[in-house]
Amino acid sequence: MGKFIAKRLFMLIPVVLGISFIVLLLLAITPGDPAKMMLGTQATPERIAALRDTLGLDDPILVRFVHFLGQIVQGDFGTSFMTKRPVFDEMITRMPYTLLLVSVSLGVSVVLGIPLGVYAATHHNTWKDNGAMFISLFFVSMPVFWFALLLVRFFGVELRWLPLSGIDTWQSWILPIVATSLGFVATIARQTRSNMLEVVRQDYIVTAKAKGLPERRVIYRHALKNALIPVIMVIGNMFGLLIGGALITEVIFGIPGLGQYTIAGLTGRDYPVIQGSVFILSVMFSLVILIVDVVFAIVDPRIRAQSGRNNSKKRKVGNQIEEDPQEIEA
Amino acid sequence: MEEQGNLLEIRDLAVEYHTDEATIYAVNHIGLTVKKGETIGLVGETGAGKTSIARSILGILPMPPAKIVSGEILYRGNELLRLPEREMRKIRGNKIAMIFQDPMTALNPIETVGFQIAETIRQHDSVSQVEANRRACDMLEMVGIAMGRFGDFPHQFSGGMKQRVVIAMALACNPELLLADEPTTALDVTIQAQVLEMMQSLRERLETSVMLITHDLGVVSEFCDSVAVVYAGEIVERGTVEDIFDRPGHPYTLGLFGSLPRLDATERRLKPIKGRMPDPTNVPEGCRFCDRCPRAEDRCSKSPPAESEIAPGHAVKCFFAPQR
Amino acid sequence: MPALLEVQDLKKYFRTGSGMLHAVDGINFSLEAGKTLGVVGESGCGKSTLGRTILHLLDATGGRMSFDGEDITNPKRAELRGLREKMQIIFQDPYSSLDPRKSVGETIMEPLKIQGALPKGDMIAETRRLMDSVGLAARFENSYPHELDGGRRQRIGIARALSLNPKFIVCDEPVSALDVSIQAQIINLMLDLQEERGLTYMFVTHDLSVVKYISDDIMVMYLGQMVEMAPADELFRDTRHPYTKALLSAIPIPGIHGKTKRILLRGEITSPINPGPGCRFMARCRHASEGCSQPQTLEECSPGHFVACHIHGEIV
Amino acid sequence: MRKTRKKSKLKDLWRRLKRNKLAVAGLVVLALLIFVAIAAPLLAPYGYSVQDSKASYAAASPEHPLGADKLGRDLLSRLIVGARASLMMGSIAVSIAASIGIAIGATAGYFGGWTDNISMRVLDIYQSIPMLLLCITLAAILGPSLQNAIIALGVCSVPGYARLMRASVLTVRDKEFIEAARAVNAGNARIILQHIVPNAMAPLIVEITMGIGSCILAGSLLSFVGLGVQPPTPEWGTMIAEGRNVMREHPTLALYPGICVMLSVLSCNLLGDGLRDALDPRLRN
Repeated sequence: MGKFIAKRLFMLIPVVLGISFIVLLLLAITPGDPAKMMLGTQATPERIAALRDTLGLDDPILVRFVHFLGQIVQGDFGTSFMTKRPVFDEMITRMPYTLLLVSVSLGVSVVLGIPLGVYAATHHNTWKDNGAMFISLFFVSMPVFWFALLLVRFFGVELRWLPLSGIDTWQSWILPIVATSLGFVATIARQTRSNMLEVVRQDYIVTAKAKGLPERRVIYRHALKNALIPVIMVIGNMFGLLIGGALITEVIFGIPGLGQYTIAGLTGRDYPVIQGSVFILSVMFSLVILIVDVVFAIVDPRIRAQSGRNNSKKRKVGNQIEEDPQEIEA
Repeated sequence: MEEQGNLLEIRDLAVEYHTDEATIYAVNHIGLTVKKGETIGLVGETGAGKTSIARSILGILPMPPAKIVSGEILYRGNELLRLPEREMRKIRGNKIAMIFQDPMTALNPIETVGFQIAETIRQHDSVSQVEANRRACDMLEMVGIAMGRFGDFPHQFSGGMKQRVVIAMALACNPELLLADEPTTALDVTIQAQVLEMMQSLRERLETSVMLITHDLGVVSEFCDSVAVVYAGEIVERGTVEDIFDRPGHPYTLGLFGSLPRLDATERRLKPIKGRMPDPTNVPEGCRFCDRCPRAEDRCSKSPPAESEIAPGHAVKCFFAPQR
Repeated sequence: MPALLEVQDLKKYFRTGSGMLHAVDGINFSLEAGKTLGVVGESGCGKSTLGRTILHLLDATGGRMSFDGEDITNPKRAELRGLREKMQIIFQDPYSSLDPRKSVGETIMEPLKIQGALPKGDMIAETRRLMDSVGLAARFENSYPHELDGGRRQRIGIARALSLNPKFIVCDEPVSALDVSIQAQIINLMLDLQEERGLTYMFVTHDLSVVKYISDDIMVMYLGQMVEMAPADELFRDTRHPYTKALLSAIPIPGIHGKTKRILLRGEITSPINPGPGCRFMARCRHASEGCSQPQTLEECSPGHFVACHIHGEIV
Repeated sequence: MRKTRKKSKLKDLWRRLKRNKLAVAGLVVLALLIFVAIAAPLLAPYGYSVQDSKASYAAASPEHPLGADKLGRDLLSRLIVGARASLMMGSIAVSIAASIGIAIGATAGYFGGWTDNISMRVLDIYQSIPMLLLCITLAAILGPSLQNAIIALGVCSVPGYARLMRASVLTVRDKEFIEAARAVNAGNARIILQHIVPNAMAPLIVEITMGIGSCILAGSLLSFVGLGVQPPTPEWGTMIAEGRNVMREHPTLALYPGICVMLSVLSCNLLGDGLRDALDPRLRN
């Protein structure tokens, strides 16, 4: 297992390098002169030239890349043009809010989504299944920002049950979390359901029934466990989508997190902010995917065996034939 | 009315599959008995309805689309088809167990083989986990797998070994009847020989009755006491192995033997049965074999022949069956 | 009569995560025109790889091959084109060997289209003739594979292989997936076609009764190597190699009289990855002795009967 | 079990799709939307930018069936014209993404080896940036406009199609009929175009259908934050943004465009779901 984690961590290096390169490229693909754009039309040529120099815009891309990497290692993403504060410091103070929003939303999605999916699958082809799936499709199809606005309007303005925005009380978190997670509850439910329906078709489910196990045990012990393994992957990818969703919910609900900061940077063309947030959010996402991979290997013995090839080599020789169908005849 | 020595009796069983487009007549009013301690072979080609028969006995047909439209299955005088699910569960895996064709997919990939065997034991016998595990180890040893592999996962076993695990699981509660659905079809001949040999000795030791489903007449002749030949959802001939191999009475049975390449054959051509099995959604009114039968006459396509006993225990479903 | 196909020391290795897999390891044989060579062995013995390597569907790792008197070990692109028109293959699985999105007619016509030697009208006529010769009714021309049963699908595969009028066909388990009554129809068809067209077959299978029935010579393979080769009757009459003996005794014979005692092999097939130099069957052989860890040489014990076991004469 | 039927694949697909009422409903709504978008100038009762100060925030009435916005512009007309931008974002972005993605996926999957390795590692890096974040960032950097929004959406969706196509090609590549084609001298181009792509397309068709929906959704978001279609051209996301400030007094201004987005995305998803079932080979016969 340790070896697997180490290998997986090692694979993170090219990914982080790649992310840094893309982040750097963002400046390069800007149409026109980024320096001019940042300073506005009134800027003198001298000031523009000075800024171009600080940004290193005139250096070859590889030189800039190395320079940029050096800065990242030191946690230096430059200073925001708008707030004049170091981007890294600002992001660190904002990070907890975003993490809170994303992780609680993820938790809610999983806790509600999986049982809902199991419920639909066990009532396959009944009105309960069809109804649950139709409603969840509604939530998948809704624009998050619009749904958030409706929630504010109804629970905040109309009923006055919950605060409209801010982070002062725990109640203020309810609407943002509901807005962010509802679509994902639906996604997880749909995924769980289709995996369950796939799994119950498998031969080993028939075997389990033929052993005389009660229906409940067949479904919860044998089917659900197998069905949830691919859902773990989905949850990982969902983290990325949730970050995207948080960008908007933070703006709408006035949460001073990374999302709000990023959007402000983007609309204000504040390049250090843009670079910093894209980098940090992407690395966060990569780490989550890494954790998911490890969890995946823990729950699925087939993956586990692959990661620790050495200890199972002796046994697996006979099996090689089944594993590599392309190379060896069946 | 339990006949003396009959462990299982199937009467007039008919199974249909209803899909949106058509009805498949998979099993067509068949009758069959399994005596205590007997091994009966169910021989037939793909789609003949053999598996549907076995799954009906165990009550694990996929319903829908499957539907049992008539018949009764008596196990020690109990009507299995009318048994409440709770009672049926006590029989499944305990009194009647099943082995499946494809050992690659028959085991849960994320549970250890030991767990899967012990699970069966704990389901039917009230024993502690420790005791169940100990018995599961014994089962593994019995099928020739070192008990040290108790904690291994299915993917760590080869096909033949997986099938041994499946057999260990099926025999864990010492069932009276074992339904073996093509247990060696997916295996190589030398491995098939090992598995068959092992099943043979276990059967003798545990005095289990076996219903062996196969398409391989060779396996039947070596393993079975009696045979039922299944064609297009019907049992066209049944009797002892000697009856079937030495005195086959049904043209289909004869055709099967003619189709078989024999190691002792001298002629350069096989004698295949012409044509193919009837579409199970659109079966002939008369004898189901009449389109392919070399002896077919007018009456064959008009009404189905009744089963006639040409010798004690040897029954043939054909107009031309020699009368006793 | 000169050999149509000659294979010398043919090797095909695959690189895998845990080492070199010796799928085909030093196979020699020659095959006369119009004859059938049966190749038998269990899963993973390399028999299918052998067929595919001869057809250049896989690149050989080593060895030499000649066909019709010409060296075909490393054909150039253009030579390969010509070669493939003379050598064809029929596959095991009539389900996956046909493109589900092509109709019967399109599938059979595709080789002709690629060859591009005939005008369209002639291609259609030729397709119908081919369908007729394999016993497929013309009404199936526009049907799709999923609408047909296994036997008819296998006939499509045969017609496709015949369309370029080859001399030599590798038959890779062509009847294993079929029911006995249909299997017999297909075997008879293949024998008929062989007589009509003077075809040469390499018949790869794990079914020994089928192979005895259809072959002139039989080669038994184990873990990439040939352990025994002999004329069909002789192989069954005078079996020499311990593996062949075990294999033959393992076949369940449909008949209830005069059963022979089985030789049960211990264990299962060992790994074809980085095998040792000695006999590959040693680990499962009940006659294994000192000399078995030395490389085994192929010995011609009687004319046309080769065996790779140093004690083949001593065992019963 | 099999009846010999002479039916083309497409007819077969339609026969199976037809059974799913929701999918048919999705198809109908989608067709209707496309029609509305094409015929927008003819259908809209007013020009989308025609202002009428008297009608500022007008309630629903015979003149303005859905009311009017602050500048007195007819909401219905703006919704109708807005369908154009949304559908364009959906369809063009997906076309770009799917064609690039399919090409990459098919090549990587078919040739394997280092081609595959490199493309997949690049996609790994690409996909480690959260998709929506990349999309918004690209749109912001390229500058707000419909065209740039489409490019951003398209570029971000490529990896999904590429991976799916690759996976799908891998399942087809090792089938024996591919070997059969090679045995009769079919070249790589023929094998890929004639045998692999047609057989690998089924999951892609589903993904494309649903992808149009998600691009409409993401496009509306871009417009909502001001990075997509620019005023005065109407777009549903932009209209929601405009209505946001007056949510308290005139909630319908934001409500209706949102419903439009939801309906179009929902119908894509319903149709995609239906296609998935209809294309599933296991559910056949």
